[in-house]
Amino acid sequence: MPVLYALIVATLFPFALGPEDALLQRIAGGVVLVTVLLAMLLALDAMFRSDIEDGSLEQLVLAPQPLALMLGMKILAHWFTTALPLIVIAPLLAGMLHLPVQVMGVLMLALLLATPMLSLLGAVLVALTAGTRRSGMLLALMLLPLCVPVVIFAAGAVAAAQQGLPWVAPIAWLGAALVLALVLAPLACAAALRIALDA
Amino acid sequence: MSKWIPLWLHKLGSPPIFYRFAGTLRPWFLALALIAGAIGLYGGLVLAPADYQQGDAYRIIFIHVPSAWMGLFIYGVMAVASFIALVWRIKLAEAVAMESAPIGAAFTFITLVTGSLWGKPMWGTWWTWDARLTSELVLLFLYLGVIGLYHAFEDRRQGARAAAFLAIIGIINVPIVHFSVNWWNTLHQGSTVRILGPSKISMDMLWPLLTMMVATKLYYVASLFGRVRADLLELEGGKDWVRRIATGEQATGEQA
Amino acid sequence: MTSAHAIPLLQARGLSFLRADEPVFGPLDFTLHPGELALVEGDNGSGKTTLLRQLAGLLHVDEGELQWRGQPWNRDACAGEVLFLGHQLGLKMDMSPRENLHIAAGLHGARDGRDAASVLAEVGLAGYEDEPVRRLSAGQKKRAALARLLLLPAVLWLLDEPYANLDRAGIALVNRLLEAHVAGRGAALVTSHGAVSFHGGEPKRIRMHD
Amino acid sequence: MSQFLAMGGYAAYVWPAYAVFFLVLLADFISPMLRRRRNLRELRARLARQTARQQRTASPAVNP
Repeated sequence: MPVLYALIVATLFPFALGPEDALLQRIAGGVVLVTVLLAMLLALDAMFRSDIEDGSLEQLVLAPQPLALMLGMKILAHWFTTALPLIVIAPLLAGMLHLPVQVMGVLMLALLLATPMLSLLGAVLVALTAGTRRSGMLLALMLLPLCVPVVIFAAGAVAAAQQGLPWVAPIAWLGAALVLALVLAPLACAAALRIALDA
Repeated sequence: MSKWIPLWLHKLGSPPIFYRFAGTLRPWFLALALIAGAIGLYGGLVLAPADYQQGDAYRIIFIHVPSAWMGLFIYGVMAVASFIALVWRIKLAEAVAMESAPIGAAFTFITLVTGSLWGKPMWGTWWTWDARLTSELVLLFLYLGVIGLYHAFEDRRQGARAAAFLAIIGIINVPIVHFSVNWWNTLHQGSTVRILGPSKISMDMLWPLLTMMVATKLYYVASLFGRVRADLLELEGGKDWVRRIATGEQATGEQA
Repeated sequence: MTSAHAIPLLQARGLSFLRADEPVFGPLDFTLHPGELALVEGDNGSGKTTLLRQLAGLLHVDEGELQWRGQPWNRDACAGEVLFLGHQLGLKMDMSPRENLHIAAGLHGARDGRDAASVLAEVGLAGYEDEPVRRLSAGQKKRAALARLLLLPAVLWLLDEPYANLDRAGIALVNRLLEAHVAGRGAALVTSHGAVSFHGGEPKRIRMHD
Repeated sequence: MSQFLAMGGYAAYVWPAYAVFFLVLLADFISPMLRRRRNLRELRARLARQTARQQRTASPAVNP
């Protein structure tokens, strides 16, 4: 479902901007990144929704296991089911927009580092909205400030590679941030969930 | 340390005590804010000379810079109050955090609009993706997220706690955003125009600016007190002291 | 029935819950020893579910005191010893009862000598072990959730309306489970509107309204 | 005075900026006062309803 959404969005860009190779080539990296981000946002809302509705989230919270660890596993599963398919079709999207083949590797690397960040950050916010009814728009509003740095560095790496500049620094920043998020986000997610469910 | 902080907070944090305390202080803060504001604006709009480069357009600085400073300052206050609210579950801290958010959002909004009105004659454009402007925009979104999350919950205290958590995440995010936007600007070689360059600011311009900064701070306290008072009446609707205020004010006539 | 001087499993003093400063219930005082069953009685909206969620640790304790085995209640002390069964059954609809039990046992551990197949047979779901829960009837879903009680090694059961959706045989099943649990020095708090025919001695009664 | 209002030709930018500043802060200051008034009015109405209910339940006992 997110894959289809990403495909549709990426297809619309050439129609809106004209099929001019040079222009598409210049924006391809950014378009693919933003498209992937939006597609992930679409699926984010559902991360805990069904677990709240059928009561299995309560059972998870009450289980005698570290909640952060279990939520970390849930986030990992969510990343596998939504982000990984998007990464798999990313070369296709980039190809449609004529991204140079040499840059493709950097794009994939940036996506591999940026999408788990988005899953982790998104999970914390989704946990915060667990006690509310509908949260789609609110989630987007809350996620935007948090994903600005991720988008900047991921797209920055691709842009730098495209201009023939060194692209390792932004990738390294992304990697460092990801390591930090891997440790902290599940803990924050557990705390947020307890607040939102009022435990 | 860990003992007396909650004790002291609990005492002043008692809603009826704070309600009276804020009620008596609020007019004073407002009066001082208006006086300082009048002095600052007189100094800024009348006494200070026109800038040799920017002419009179620079006079927007006297509201733009204090507002920008307040946007950040209030976010800091909100984050501290949020932390206290989450750790010690103090109702007043929740009210302070949640009622700070709209004021902070108002100042951030003012910053963006006045910055835009200043930028048009100076840069020739209403908006530029400059590091400071972009950070300010992100700050506005952070405020809106906090306000939105607070109102998304049916239970107000639960909403306050969730939004307080978001505020704390946000304050970690602010420097990261600023850093990344700076880096992004160097990468894309965007506009390097600076309104406030490293140039020295003359004394005639500096003192009105500082006075305005004091005025906005005083105004913040006055506005916050008013908001928290309204909030406490709402939160404590079932309590006796609120009922007494409700029935008492009917006799003496309504006054804010 | 039980020795009065033994440390109670659960003790509440002046326990109440406030929502927007309006009391939902309480103040309540009660004790629960191992081997005791307590019925929580009250009308709709009297806070029975809220009480159970609070005791499970899903809601915070603002006013009053709650002790677990003589110590102030905390989440880690009673984790794994409390089993909560609420209105929502906590079953994954796309999985079979067997898979659902495997998940629960993975999180909580299982009682010695019990496995998913045997407890499912005991609650009357023999032959439905591998059917997706989605395709079971409401009563069968309830039974699949009740199977958790048999499989997991919890001391205190918090059962919110365990009789809902069950037929006569199902109600008898719940009573049988409760009797066996209490006989094995377990304890349970049960909310219910209807009369309960319970043969393991007179249950305690906790009234939400006085 | 008119020279002051002209702001060296930048009046179209300076005065709107100040107008926004004052209008936004005015709205910010007035909204909690209105909210407080409304809440007190609602609370009074609720208290009045409560006493009315009590009188209604009390009256049949006096006058059976």
